[in-house]
Amino acid sequence: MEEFTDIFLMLLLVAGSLAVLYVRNLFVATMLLSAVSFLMALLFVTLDAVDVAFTEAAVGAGISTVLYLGTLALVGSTERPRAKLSVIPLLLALSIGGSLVYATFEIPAIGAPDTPVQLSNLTQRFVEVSPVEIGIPNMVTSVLASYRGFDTFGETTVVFTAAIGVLLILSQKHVRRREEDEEEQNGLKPATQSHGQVGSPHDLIPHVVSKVLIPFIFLFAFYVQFHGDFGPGGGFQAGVIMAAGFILYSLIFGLHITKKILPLKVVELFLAFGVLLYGGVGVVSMIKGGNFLDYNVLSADPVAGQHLGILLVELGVGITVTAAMLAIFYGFAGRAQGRGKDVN
Amino acid sequence: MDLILDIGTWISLLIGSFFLLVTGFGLLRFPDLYTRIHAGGMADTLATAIICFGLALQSGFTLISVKLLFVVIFVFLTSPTATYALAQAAFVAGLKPKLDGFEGSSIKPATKNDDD
Amino acid sequence: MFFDHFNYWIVVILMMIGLYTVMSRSNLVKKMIGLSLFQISVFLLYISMGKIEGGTAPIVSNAPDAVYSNPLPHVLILTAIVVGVATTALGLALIVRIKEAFGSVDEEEILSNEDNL
Amino acid sequence: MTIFTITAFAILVSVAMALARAILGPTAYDRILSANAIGTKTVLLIAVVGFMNGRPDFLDLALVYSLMNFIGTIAVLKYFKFGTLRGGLSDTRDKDV
Repeated sequence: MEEFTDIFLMLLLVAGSLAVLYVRNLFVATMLLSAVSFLMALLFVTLDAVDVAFTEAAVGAGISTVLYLGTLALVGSTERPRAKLSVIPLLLALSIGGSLVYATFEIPAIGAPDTPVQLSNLTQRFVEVSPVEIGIPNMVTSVLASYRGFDTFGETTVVFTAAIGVLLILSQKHVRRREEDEEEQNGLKPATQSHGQVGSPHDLIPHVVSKVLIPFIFLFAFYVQFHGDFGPGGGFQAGVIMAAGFILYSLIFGLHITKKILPLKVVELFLAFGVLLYGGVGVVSMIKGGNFLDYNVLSADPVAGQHLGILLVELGVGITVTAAMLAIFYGFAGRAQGRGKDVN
Repeated sequence: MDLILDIGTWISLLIGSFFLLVTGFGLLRFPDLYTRIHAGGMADTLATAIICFGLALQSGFTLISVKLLFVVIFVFLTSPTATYALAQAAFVAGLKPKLDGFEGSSIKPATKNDDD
Repeated sequence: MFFDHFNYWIVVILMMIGLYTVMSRSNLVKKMIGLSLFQISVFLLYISMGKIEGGTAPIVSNAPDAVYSNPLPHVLILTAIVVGVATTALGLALIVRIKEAFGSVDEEEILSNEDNL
Repeated sequence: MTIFTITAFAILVSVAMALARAILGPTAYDRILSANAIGTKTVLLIAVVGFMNGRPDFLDLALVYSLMNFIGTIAVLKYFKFGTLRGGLSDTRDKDV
């Protein structure tokens, strides 16, 4: 039955991806991409990767959809139809795919217990020793934050850098092109289109429901953050969920009000603070006589030290990811021109 | 006792599956958006509640049941809200419902005056 | 067995779709969507490798003889997903700037506009 | 063949139907609706698969799914109504400023 579920889901995945390729409307492609992402996360669940499914659901289906929509709001959603048929890319893709399929026959079968991946010494260490050595049940968290702490530090820095980059690119002043001004003067393109049906009383239901839900979303984010040692979860997921709560608030009540609660300056501060917290744990462990990010020395008992280190490091990751996602969202949403009197 | 719980799970999961299939079928076969919303918004929520009840029978009074309850509450709040907002957005944008025998009838989508 | 490598074939097909989208579509946003598909296929490849027959999620359970899937690919992909969305955001931000500077997000249109200048 | 298998099968079939509607769907609203429906069914499938594999303690995932589904749908609707993600869902200037 499990194989059947997998195969069914994968066929749906291929169908969805083909649809993404063929639709001309970019908005539709975004919707289908979000559906594909949901299916992908389901597949991760059936392949035992619950932590990954957690992340994919939060990132792929939530944040990434919002980002694409923010972009489409700025660049328009119609794709220009193409006149000429693209034969060379098709042939190239097919030949690469063909050679890769040929290569798959050399790979050990899925799920075989004697593949190099499963027999490696690292795997045995992670699976058998880590629950004793680190003392937390979730192996993914212990590998992420402790064994591969240095790598995760790098990843956190990448997220930090990307957020800074987006802010730099999108906070530049919008230099209007000459044609745009001319169009506006000729009355071809009015600056603000009045759309009329903005702010109807019917929007009350989403308002009220979101108001009820948002505190629970934040609570859930904290649960994911601090329960990550024992079940699926951790800093990356919690950060994305936290940011999603703020994004929902912003979608319902407006960016200007969200910026009053959490100004961009504060977001930038948090962005740096998370990375600093992560790095700070490493520096403290060096001062205490260990290696960089060696949590054993943080406390008298190595296992307690590992616990403390992982907690702080995950917190740093969570803060950085929250701030990065919010900074990116502020960047995209704040640049929109929009239509109607809604834009404040 | 276990047998009764198992039978309860069987019955509720079967009913839930039936409603899910009805949902899928409705999404595929109904003529226009407003009817499809009924399939996607209402039957789904009901099926979620029934299936989660059936699963909770299996797990008993544990954290799992509490989480199932949260899932049901969450879906119960969000799914109808989302479909409601969807229907409203579609109506405001001027998508007319398909009315049998009333082609070009006097029913018009909401205008500015109706809303204010 | 026929289904032994099924996951890998799906990975290859998804990768081909993503690659073809990136190469053949001239709209820059569509190219980013293609890159996302490509990314997803890589995620699936890694996670498939970590799967073990009859295994369970790598979180210690009460069952004494539980077999756990390999946690290492999960860690790699978990971070890759978040980094992936951050870099996608960077790419989309660049597209927004391109639209503002050139008035189009179509590769060919931008090239022809440049020729006219 | 347990009851969980039957339910999972039913969910998969209805996901396939919803995906078909997402691909066919004449208006964009149909596609939003089917993406939303796929999300709800995914929540259920996660719960059922958890029980099927005998480790039902991963229901946090299902919660994340329903949450993200909601946010995605609201974002899409907002994009459709206003063409931007900037302002509020309705005009909140007078009340809150």
